[in-house]
Amino acid sequence: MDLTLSPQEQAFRDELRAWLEENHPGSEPEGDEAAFEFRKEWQRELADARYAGLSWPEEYGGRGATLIEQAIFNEEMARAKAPMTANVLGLVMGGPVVIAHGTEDQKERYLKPILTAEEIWCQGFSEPESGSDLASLKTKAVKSNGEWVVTGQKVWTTYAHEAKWCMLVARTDPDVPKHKGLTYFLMDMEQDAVQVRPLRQITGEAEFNEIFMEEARIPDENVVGGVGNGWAVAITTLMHERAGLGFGSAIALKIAIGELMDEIRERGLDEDPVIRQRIAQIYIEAECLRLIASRGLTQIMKTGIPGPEGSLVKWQWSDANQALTELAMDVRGREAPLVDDHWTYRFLRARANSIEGGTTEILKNIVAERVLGLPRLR
Amino acid sequence: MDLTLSPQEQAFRDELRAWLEENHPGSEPEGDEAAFEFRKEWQRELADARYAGLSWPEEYGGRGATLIEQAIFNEEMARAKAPMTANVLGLVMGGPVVIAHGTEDQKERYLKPILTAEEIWCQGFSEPESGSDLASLKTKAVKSNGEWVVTGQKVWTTYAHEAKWCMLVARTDPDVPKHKGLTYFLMDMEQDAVQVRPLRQITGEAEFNEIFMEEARIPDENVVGGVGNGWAVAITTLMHERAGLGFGSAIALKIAIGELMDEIRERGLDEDPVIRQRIAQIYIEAECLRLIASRGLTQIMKTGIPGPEGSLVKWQWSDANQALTELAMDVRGREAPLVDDHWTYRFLRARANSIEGGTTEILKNIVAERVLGLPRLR
Amino acid sequence: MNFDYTDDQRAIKSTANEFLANRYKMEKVRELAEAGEYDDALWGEIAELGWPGIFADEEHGGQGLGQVELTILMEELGYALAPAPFLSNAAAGLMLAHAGSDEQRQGWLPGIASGERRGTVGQLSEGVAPLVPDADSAELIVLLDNGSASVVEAGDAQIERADTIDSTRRFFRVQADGGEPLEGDVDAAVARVEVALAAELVGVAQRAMEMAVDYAKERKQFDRPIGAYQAVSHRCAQMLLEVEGARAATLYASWVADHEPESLALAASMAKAYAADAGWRVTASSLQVHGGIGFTWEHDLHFFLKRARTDGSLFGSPRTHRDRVAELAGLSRSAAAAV
Amino acid sequence: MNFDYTDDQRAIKSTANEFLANRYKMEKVRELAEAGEYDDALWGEIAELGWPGIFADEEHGGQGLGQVELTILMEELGYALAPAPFLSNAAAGLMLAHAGSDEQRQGWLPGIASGERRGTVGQLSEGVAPLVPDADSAELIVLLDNGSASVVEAGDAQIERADTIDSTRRFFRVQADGGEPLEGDVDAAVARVEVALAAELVGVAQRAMEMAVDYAKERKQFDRPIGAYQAVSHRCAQMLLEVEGARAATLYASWVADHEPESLALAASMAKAYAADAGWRVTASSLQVHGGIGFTWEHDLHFFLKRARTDGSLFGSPRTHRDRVAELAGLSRSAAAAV
Repeated sequence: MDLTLSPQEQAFRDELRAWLEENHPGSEPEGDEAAFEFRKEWQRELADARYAGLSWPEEYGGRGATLIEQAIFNEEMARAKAPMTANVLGLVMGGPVVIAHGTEDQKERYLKPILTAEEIWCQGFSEPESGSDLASLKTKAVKSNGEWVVTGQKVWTTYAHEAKWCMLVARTDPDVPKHKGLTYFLMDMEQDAVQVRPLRQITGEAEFNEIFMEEARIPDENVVGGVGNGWAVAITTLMHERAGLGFGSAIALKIAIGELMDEIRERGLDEDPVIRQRIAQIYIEAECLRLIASRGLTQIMKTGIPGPEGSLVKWQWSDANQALTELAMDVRGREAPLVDDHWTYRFLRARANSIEGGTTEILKNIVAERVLGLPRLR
Repeated sequence: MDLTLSPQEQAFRDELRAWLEENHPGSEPEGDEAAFEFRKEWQRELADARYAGLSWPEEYGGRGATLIEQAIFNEEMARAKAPMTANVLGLVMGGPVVIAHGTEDQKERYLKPILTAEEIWCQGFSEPESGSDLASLKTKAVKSNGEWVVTGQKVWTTYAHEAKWCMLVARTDPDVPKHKGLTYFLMDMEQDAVQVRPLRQITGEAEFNEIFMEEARIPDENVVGGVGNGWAVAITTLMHERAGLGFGSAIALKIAIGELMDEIRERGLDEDPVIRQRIAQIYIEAECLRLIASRGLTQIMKTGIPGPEGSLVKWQWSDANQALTELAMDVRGREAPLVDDHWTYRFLRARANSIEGGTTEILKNIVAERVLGLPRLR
Repeated sequence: MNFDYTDDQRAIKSTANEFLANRYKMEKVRELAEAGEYDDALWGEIAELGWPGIFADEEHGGQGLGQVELTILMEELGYALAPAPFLSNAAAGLMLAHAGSDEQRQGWLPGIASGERRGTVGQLSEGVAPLVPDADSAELIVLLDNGSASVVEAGDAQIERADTIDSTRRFFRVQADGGEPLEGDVDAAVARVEVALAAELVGVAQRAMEMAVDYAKERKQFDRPIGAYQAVSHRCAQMLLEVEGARAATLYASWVADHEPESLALAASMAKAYAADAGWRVTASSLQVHGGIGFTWEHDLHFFLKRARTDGSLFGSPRTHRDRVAELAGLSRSAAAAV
Repeated sequence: MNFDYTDDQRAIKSTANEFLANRYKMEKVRELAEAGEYDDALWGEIAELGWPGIFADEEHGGQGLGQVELTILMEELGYALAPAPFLSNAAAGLMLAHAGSDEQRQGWLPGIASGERRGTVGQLSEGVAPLVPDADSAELIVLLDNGSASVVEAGDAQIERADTIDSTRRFFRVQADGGEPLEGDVDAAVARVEVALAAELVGVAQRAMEMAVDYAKERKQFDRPIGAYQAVSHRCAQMLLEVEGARAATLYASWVADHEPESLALAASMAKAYAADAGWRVTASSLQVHGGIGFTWEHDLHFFLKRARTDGSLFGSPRTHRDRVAELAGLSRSAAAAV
């Protein structure tokens, strides 16, 4: 057991810090369009320094970074309050999927523009009728004259309005049990048969979109991983997403706790015993989830397989972040309902934490069944 | 809506208070045997004043009291810290079952000695393998030469070692679905084929017993409600039990809260904001459950049918009592683990609250299915 | 003892329920909320029904009924989430009726009871009342300041729109000097306002629970309605427990206000503390049952959730009320009841 | 970075697990608990394995290993619920090793490390230490008093048996005057004791969780294993969350004690607070999964539950530790950290 960074890890961090100090682009401009351009520009800079697609093999423009190095990267970015990249889903999911399951032609075609944010990617998995029950999705793809014709609806798609490519899972064979018969496609968003509608959330923002497909076309060469293997391809993508996100979310949570502590001090509530108990408990939970995520990284690096830690971390994170934003409202006291530029948004936004990316109920099922070996209900 | 007592109810309470002031027997003597004799004597006095079997019709020695009067009775007894009666199960369940389902001969034979505590009753429903799933019980009764021969095991039986009669539910027909094929018997405990073994609890006390039956005999005339109707007879008994207990438990909880407040004051913790929050929350919950129970009584008096309130009250009571005893331990601070004569017992005993008389899980099922109309899983 | 509505009370409830379901359909509520407006014509109808004066004496133009009847209306208004200046006006009415002098009552109550010259109430923090409902359309504003209260005419106050998360109610920031003090028992009057708010929270929670239960019966995942899973069904059962507890505590406090005012302070704090927690927890829990769809603006649930959270912090947070319960139940006053 | 045991640490863990499973079978634990005794012969074996001195320098007769290795043993001892004077002796050893003078270390540590002249630690409240484990068989007693500590020889103290709910550990009430002060960093040494206790709690919780999971797989109701119901399976998942959190926090604090002592105070309080809550909640939750049978004396679970509750209140309640976390994480000291 050694919780210090190895010399290589240390070197990686020092180099990154130095680079960040030089290259931090400051804060995002106002306005969605301007902010997105800003993120694209930032991603190009990262890509030039080979900090975009960090985990990708060097031959595809990455660094082949270890999970620990990725965690260090996320931590440093969070600490420096660096902007997001424009093409998050392409970097975290699209690229790795193409690298793992794609043909040589696909790698040649898609990887570079992901890195440079020339082509933005989005993800078309969820549908209105299939939330937790992903395998029940209904969007249909039928082969006709060497191309696929897709009809259906997707939901909870971020960046769809900016995206060139959609990682689409659709049903290609309705006659086999539901996990089978799915295929993973790369769909060109730039066609009239694909319509994007922003989906407004309870915060008032439209972070997500719905996608409507009415006989959209996908050439056969855009199948990833073979017809009928969509479930397996999608699942490995999701597992990578979860392993990568856990650590970063712990850091973001710790930063938010620090901000709330400032707020508590400013309001002169730092000696309030009830507030102290609540913030301390959240602080401890954030620390526990950071540590569980760290242990998980060690495990994956040893075994190659993401363990159950991902589920525990996601679940604990959503509980802790909801508790934190509720405490923030209580700290604001009588003024809590007044819309401010900070806590009311976070407070409302946090309600989705226990739903997005796997509901807490599903995560508990996973822990019970796959880790504890309890019998499945269904 | 009128939450004051009616003139009759007021008169009932005043009379009872006056009687209690005259006749309160003081506190129980030390030692199980002596305490039980004391409770018998106390019950005889209550019976003479027609305060035992309060709800029973006048013709059987009761008062035909309304539910409100019963609630008043329970409240006054709790406030006066009057002793328990010796034959609780006979009064609350045995008598009402015989009155509702028994033959004239049975009423003649059994009711009087229940009231006077001459014959103590116990209840043989639960079995080791059938806890929440009561209908799955395995104790067998086979008819042979005009009497029933019973073999099996019962558990969680209070007063079994003192009891003359056991309200026994046994399987008389193994070939029909599990709710059917059960019969309700009155079994004489005074036979060698019935063995009673005390069941020690985590508190160290043996409040309950196991009963082992090895070809015990029950004459046919001791069937209550007809062969094969055991489930229906048992269920009505249980519903009466719950409706009656809810209100009393609320009062007992309020008394315990008062005692903990004394403890808090004595330890100088009455200005501690965290403790105040916790005790206030429990106080409010206790009040809510008292009010829900009161509303339930009004409902039953109007419709004749116990509503879902019983389940809500039992569930909330167990949560609140567990929270109360946990708070008591925290109030005792460093000394909490030291065995005292009061709070450590209650603290451990409270762990059973969410199990005994319907687990919280089963109560939530009942509420979800029968009140909210949600689909059953099974 | 009879813990149930009288026939008259039942009639008030069903009339209110029907009227509101009819006039404030969710599309209407949404339309008003998104515009940040009320509907004057509907207010006229409400006034015609006599609701604004339900609790006021007949001599002041009211119906001469009590807090229980007000609670019945408030619960239905919360259930319908009706955007209307009812609560604010009723709060002002309760303050005047129970803490005003004869003259103040005579001067102001009739206008409030008829709904024609409305009032509102705000709580001052360091000279400013940050969250006063409906101050722009009120003629008088009662400002509470640590146990005392004074009436200000709206024309004498600075009033600025204040955006809250609850767009179904119009809030304002109010600043005013002077005003005419209320000489009566201000705390007792405020307790009645707390009970009215608790009643609204009960209605909001009831509706959010019903939405969750309906959705749980209908939405299928893994080939079963999600309500068949205990993770969902037990969550719904918990909602019922909290809704029923809040309702029982609120009804009790209402009855106490009418018949046993010496117990009102404790009963009101219990009701407000429990109903505020229940309102927030039930609406948040209902959102979880709904999953992603419950997080969309398109779905109605969020309006209830935001109302619940906002109501919860008006006129004393749950923490403040619990601390008061501790005090009234027998523990001395806390030094550090800060939030 | 590598958040996993070394091969040596893994070997310590599996040896401890096997030895304890073999020597402290539950029948044995129960027999000792019911008699309120320990087994001297088994203590002899433990001493031979070198466990009592695992964390002590080799020059004082120890193995020269660290807090991480002590944590591994403590977790296994908790898992086995072994009735033995290990924790008390280790606590005294940690106090001497980290807050004693050279002379005090030389005088006392070898006896503690060999297990032949044992020690224990108690916390004074108004001149009396109400709950000192194993004081009757210790030769020295370290008494803590608000940040200072002194060593008393057992012969100079009044020692009286004190019955706690945890019959697997022998507690005593100790009163003593004077004693020899420890001059070093008492708080840092106490933090190490807290971490050892947290580790024991992790083991206790782990075992209670395993018992619940096993029972949930086997017990049937309504024709299904109860573990197929989410009311039970999600409860078990919650246990895992808490056990893993407690374990991660405790391992981290142990590593910090060995390698980054400046962060120890915060890490130890986090570990103790979280592990104490987890210990109690997991054991209580396991009892609920077991239903009636879990409430019987015959079942082993209650011994774990009582140990968890007792450990939780030794060396600082969760509340005290959370308050300390608030302070160390950046909020100033609380005036009213009473309980």
